[in-house]
Amino acid sequence: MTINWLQAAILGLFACLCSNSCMAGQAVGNYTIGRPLVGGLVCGIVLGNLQLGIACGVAMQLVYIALVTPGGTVSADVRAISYIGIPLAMVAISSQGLNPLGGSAANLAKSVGTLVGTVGTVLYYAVATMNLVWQSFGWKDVHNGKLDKLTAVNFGWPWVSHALFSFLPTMLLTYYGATAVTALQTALPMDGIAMKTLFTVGGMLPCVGIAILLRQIIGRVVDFIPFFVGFTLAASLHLNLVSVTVVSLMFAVIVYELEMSRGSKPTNGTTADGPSDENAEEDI
Amino acid sequence: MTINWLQAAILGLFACLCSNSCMAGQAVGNYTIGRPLVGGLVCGIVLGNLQLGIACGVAMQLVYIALVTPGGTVSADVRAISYIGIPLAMVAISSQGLNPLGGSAANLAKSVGTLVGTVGTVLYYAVATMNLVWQSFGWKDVHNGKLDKLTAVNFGWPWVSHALFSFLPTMLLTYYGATAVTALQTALPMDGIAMKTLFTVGGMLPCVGIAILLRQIIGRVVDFIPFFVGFTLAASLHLNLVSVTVVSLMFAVIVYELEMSRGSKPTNGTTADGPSDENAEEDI
Amino acid sequence: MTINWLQAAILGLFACLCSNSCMAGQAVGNYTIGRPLVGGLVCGIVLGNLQLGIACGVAMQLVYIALVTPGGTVSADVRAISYIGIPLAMVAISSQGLNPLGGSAANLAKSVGTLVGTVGTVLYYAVATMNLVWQSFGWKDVHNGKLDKLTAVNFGWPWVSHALFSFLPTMLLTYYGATAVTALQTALPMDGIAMKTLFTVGGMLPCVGIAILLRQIIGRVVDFIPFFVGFTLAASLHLNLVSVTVVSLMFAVIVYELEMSRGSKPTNGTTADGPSDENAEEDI
Amino acid sequence: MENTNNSHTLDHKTLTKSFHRWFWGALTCFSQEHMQTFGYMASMLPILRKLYPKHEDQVKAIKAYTAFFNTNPMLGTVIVGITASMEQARANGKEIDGETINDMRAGLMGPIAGIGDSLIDGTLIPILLGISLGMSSGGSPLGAIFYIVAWVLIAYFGQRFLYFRGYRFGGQAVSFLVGKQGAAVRHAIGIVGSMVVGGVLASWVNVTTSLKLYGSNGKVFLNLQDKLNSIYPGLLTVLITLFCWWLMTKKHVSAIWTMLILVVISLIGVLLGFFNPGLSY
Amino acid sequence: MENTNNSHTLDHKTLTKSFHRWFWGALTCFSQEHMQTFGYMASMLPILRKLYPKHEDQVKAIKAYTAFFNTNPMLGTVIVGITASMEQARANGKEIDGETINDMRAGLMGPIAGIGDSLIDGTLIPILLGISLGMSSGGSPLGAIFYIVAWVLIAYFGQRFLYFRGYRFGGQAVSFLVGKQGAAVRHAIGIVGSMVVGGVLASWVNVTTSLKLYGSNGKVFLNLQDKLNSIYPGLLTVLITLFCWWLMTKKHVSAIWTMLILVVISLIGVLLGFFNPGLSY
Amino acid sequence: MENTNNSHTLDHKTLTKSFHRWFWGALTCFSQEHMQTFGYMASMLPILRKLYPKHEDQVKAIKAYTAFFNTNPMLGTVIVGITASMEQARANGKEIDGETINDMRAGLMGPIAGIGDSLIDGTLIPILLGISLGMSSGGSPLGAIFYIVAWVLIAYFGQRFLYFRGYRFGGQAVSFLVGKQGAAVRHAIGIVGSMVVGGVLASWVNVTTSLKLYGSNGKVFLNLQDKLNSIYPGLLTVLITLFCWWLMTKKHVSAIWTMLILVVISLIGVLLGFFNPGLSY
Ligand SMILES: OC[C@H]1O[C@H](O)[C@@H](O)[C@@H](O)[C@@H]1O
Ligand SMILES: OC[C@H]1O[C@H](O)[C@@H](O)[C@@H](O)[C@@H]1O
Ligand SMILES: OC[C@H]1O[C@H](O)[C@@H](O)[C@@H](O)[C@@H]1O
Repeated sequence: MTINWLQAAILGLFACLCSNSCMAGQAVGNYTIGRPLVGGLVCGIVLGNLQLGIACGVAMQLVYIALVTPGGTVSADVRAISYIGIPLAMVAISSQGLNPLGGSAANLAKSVGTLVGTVGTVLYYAVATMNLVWQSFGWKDVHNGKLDKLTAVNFGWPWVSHALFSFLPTMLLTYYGATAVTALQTALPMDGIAMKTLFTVGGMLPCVGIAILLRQIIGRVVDFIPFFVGFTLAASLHLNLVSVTVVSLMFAVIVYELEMSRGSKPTNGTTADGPSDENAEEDI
Repeated sequence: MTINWLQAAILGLFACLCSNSCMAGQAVGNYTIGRPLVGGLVCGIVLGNLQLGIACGVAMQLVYIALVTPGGTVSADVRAISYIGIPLAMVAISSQGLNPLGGSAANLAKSVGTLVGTVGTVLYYAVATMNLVWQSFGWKDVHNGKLDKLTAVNFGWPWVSHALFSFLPTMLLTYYGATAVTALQTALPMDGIAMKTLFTVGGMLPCVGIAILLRQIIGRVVDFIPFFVGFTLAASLHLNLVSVTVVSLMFAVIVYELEMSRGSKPTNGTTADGPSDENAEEDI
Repeated sequence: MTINWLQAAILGLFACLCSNSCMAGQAVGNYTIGRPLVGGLVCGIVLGNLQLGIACGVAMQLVYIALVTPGGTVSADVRAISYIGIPLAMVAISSQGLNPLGGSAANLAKSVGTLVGTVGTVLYYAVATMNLVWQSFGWKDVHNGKLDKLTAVNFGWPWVSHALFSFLPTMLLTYYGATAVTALQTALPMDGIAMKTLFTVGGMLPCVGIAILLRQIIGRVVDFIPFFVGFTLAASLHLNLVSVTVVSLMFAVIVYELEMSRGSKPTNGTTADGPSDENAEEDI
Repeated sequence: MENTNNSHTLDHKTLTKSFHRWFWGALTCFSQEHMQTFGYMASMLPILRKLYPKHEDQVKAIKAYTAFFNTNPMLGTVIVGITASMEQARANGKEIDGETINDMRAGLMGPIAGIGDSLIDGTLIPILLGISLGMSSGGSPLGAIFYIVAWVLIAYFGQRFLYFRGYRFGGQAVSFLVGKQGAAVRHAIGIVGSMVVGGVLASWVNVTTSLKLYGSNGKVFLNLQDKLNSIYPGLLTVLITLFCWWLMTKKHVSAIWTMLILVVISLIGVLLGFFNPGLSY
Repeated sequence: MENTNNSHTLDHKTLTKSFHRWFWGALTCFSQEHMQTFGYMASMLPILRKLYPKHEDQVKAIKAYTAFFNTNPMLGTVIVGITASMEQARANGKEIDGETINDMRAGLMGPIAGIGDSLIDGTLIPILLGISLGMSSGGSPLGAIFYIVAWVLIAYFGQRFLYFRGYRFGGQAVSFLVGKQGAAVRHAIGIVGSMVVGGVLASWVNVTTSLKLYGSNGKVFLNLQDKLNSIYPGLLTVLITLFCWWLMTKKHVSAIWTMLILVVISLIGVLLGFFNPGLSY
Repeated sequence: MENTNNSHTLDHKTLTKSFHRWFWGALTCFSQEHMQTFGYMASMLPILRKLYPKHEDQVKAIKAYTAFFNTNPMLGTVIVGITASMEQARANGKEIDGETINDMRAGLMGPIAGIGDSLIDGTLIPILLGISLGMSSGGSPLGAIFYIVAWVLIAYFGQRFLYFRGYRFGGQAVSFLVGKQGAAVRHAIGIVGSMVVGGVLASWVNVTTSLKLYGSNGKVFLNLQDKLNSIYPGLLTVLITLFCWWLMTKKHVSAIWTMLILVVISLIGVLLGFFNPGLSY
């Protein structure tokens, strides 16, 4: 399998569309086009091997299933994973003649994905930083009352950031990457320290994502309890996520009712204000 | 296996005793004699093949495990299932020389049961409708002050309804049914559309029963949550019903305490009435 | 395997250190040295067969995993189980040439453990009773103001109780027990009524320990519910104890919040005392 | 009525007779129109005969029980017991009239029908049957016998207890259902009921699809049931149930029509190869 | 501004345009400094153009939206909708000024970011992806297609609903988040979020050790992973996660540095034979 | 006593000595009559010697500790710490007398015995042992060593923490057990305790029946244990436990007699073929 300039350019274009700050919007770009599962579909079509593309996408998606980016804190970049990682992994797997659905292929895909995903955060911050330039244009426009130009600031100029830091790197890396990947495979054998470390890190990366989320959720130490219960249900009882959600709803309702029954205390405290308040409460 | 007039008459008698409005009372008639599990025992004894009777009863009981009849809404009739369905299934199975404990026998039993169970609702409504006649006698008796006759209205006359719509159909259908069943089997082969549809419906019928129950239980959309939790516990974790009940009790106690702690708010609202009230509450 | 006087004496010494009222303190003596798991380690080292010792300890520990002794109520005595039971079981197993890790060895260990554990309660009560003598010394000392002697009463004299009822029995039973065990095995074959009964009782003994605990925990009948839920989680879902604990914490937090939200009612009742109280509550 | 006579008390024999009449006859003369009305009257007759020696008083008294009545016949026994004690109070000249009695009956029959149907038909019976079915697998009569004994004992003594509790405590017998704790108890019972009904559905009902797509190489390419299970085990079962619930609750389709709709769905499903019960002789 | 004119109403087309601008452009011109500020301004432009015919008024009005803004772009849509209605009120001379608008924006963006990130990124997306991954195992495009369709529909119509809800009800649209029920709803959502995040961690992340000690006879004498599983299944996974949480929350280490620390840990673990992903071609 | 002297403070060394005496000696001189009384006196001696230089004051002071005392020796450490601080206050002339001290001791020893026994013996130890047993299967000393280290560290530092917490905060140290939050905390702990005890019972105890009935063809016709499991896994285990509980709680049978009753039951069961532990050499 090789990648020609046209294919590389198409991949570069998709790279512009996704990531956290991207040209296709959050819902469609970041959450849809950017996710490795969808990236696998796209790369599979573009490179003409749907099954291999999907298989690589599934393998990589598994590692980044709960990617969170609160306040723009990005632990791995979806554009690099999906549109640099998947194509390169596909090339590597087919050049090695591996069974696309086998475990070795998935391992290879994951290690490539981990590598470019972490590296890709550079691209992410580069784009966001370059956007400061267009934003400075925007401030001037606001100051000068040229509101019509704001649309270009928000929707137009950022294409330049992406041309430089999404399109070009993706196109070049996927076009020239085939050789690089082969070289890499020789330089960094799968059973060598580097690859083992890389892949061990890859397996741990989602922990960072989850930890970022936990930072938002956990206030007091008791807040860990539902987290651990969910973990236990899935780890020890092998409940799937929909089932975990169902069980969690039971507790959610209880906690809601509990808070509501307590929430009335302040109101009780104001009973002196008059009986009308009280009656309102009794109606609930 | 054949069914003689005496056997058919005994089965007809049992048919009178069970169903929702029946001559042996709810507890003994409807919930005991009527249930296919018990029906299998009775039919097994009457027809002289206990094991086959029980096996058919178990197969059919599985389909109607949660039969509910709120407000006389009957989705399948136990008298027809147990005292027409089981005997006919027994005849069919033994005439085919099937292993009574095998899966094919159970399948056959279920399909016969589904067929007569649904058809049997006609018998049910016929009995209930004919009872209107005796009830009209009753109104007259009340009006004329002949209270002594009420006992006959409630316990005596309805035997006539059953003679017509439980005894006769059961006796005739089981006596002549053997031939009919054989004919049916030829006419409607197990792998034909009709039987496949019938059996698919049979598998879904309990959903109607459960849905009828849900209609009573579910007020707001959150009321679905415990239902789904119970479903999840049994479907995903394979908890049996006693275990599900144990877990549900935990939530029931919490919900009870929750309601009680909230239920006291109106009392709080009346604190102005005097301190005695309050003290009473503090004792709780 | 034989046990010489020195080994028997060392075992006797360890017997003094453990049990409920013991010379090495609760934490180290009763809960550490006394437990069969640790006893197996000690006996293994002393008798020179670590693996066999551990295997016996594990087998016996399984039976006494939740030994509780509220108010000095002892259903089985750890000193006898660990330092008489384990050595004798080791001798019996190796004299029979059984595989130390096999099921028969474990069975034999359990039955010896059960036997001496129950018998050992006599040793326990004997020690505690003899301590009354030293305590009577103590009362005199307190009365006479000789406070310095209290230390000897608490830490010194009880060694005499142990010399008589822990050291001697253990030393003698382990030294002479080898022959006894062989005799016992002939007299009470494993498939005889006596041994079967003994071992059946052994399997039930932990129930007594749990029941003693339940007596403390269970006030009203609803208090059984969390107990049953825990039982169900472990018995039906095979959750391990850490996982059960995690799940229980979820309920514990809910119950805590529930009580707290209710606990505030008495405070509400005192709202007349002044607004400051109230504000304090609202801050919570 | 003899308002002055204050000494009418119902003896145990009369009450037992009344209870037995309800136990055996609550639904014997059932119709869609009057439902359990005649069963109720029949079980009040011994009470009225005892309390009112004069025939005319009996006739006057029975009028209260001609009003429509329907509830869960098991739990509803407590209502019959309560009316026995109310009737006694009325006979003794207490300020109770037929209307009071009927208000109570009308107020209780609804909630007790709901609780009872879900607790008895939806929770208790499936649990008992589930246990018994396991014992009868392999054609053994053990399960059936166990079921008969267990249920008849529970039903007879349970209802008897309820009847006499109703008689002794009057309205207080059900205060836990309608009084201060009312909502709490009913809510708690509802939780148990709902969870067990969910468990019953999952344990005993299993709607599955047989749809499998085959790739060009003849290997299975899509096993729909497996996919559905990976989303949520038992998905189709629960969807069909919700669909029936939705039809009946939101679209006010009757149970019979709901079943006919299921027939149509099944037929289409069978024709499309979506459903296949895998039958064979 | 023309405080006297009371007849400015936003038509559906303008609102839709504003919504679409947010939907597509909330983060297109993102920077670490201003984050979603420009996306917000861009989506308010159609509103301001409609409400203020005079260019100078538009310029005055946009000033309110130059303040820093960042929230979860999905749930945050409701805030944009709310400002649309506030802006309309301001144009109609109601007592609303830029500061009121900004207070509201600043007050809501925090909680909605927290809830949204955990609900969308941490709960909904993993569930959807989890379902879809199952469908795509074996290289089938089915899962990917299912994911695209399901998510885009949810996202588009969900956000649209939120936008118009925000416009219609103004501040009341989020009263369930900040009003009386606020704490309760957020707490309840937090429970679901936490449990699902725990489930996600256990389902999809699996940090294991490969450490095995061999006895003299060459047999495995200690399989550490098995021992750890018998303590608590998934122990290492949860410990690594807690360690990351601790680093970031208690030691204020950044996400990037946390990852680098994981690299070091992995390297050491690999060298010690504690970690071995078992790779091979 | 020198009520005027206000400067008695206990130094860390004295407190540590007192703690160690409790840690090692709480139950060394145990009897059914006085239980932990002497252990308590022994651990208060260093405190009294320090606070009251005069021998006669020491003798007076120790009287407070001659009252009966018994509690869970682990959690109970906090009570010893509290009395240290109360004794110090008394020595400094605060309005505290022996009675106050004893009321506190008597009031706390009950709840702390209950909580402690269920939390330590019933919850913590079984969890630790359970983990360790897994590690020691196959005859490895690992589990035993792990247990020793883990437990001794928890016990020593845990009790030390409790002692000093008791000393520092006095009665407030346990305010969460007896104060406003008291019932709530105890109830919550009770839930954890009960559930874990249930889990312990199910995990480690397994009473089974060996009863099997054979049909005429020699095939097993009834495997009672299987039937019981299908009713409720672990049924016999839980029934025997409830039976013991009932005997001891409702019939006031002692533990020893309960065990003897179990012996009788076992013997009968063995003779009837209901129990058979399947022993063999
Ligand atoms: O945390 C709120 C918000 O912050 C940034 O705008 C981005 O990282 C979003 O993905 C995120 O939802
Ligand atoms: O719903 C209450 C009640 O209604 C009718 O009387 C019958 O269908 C009963 O089986 C049912 O319990
Ligand atoms: O029950 C409290 C306490 O009583 C006695 O002192 C001993 O049996 C202890 O093991 C126990 O903890």
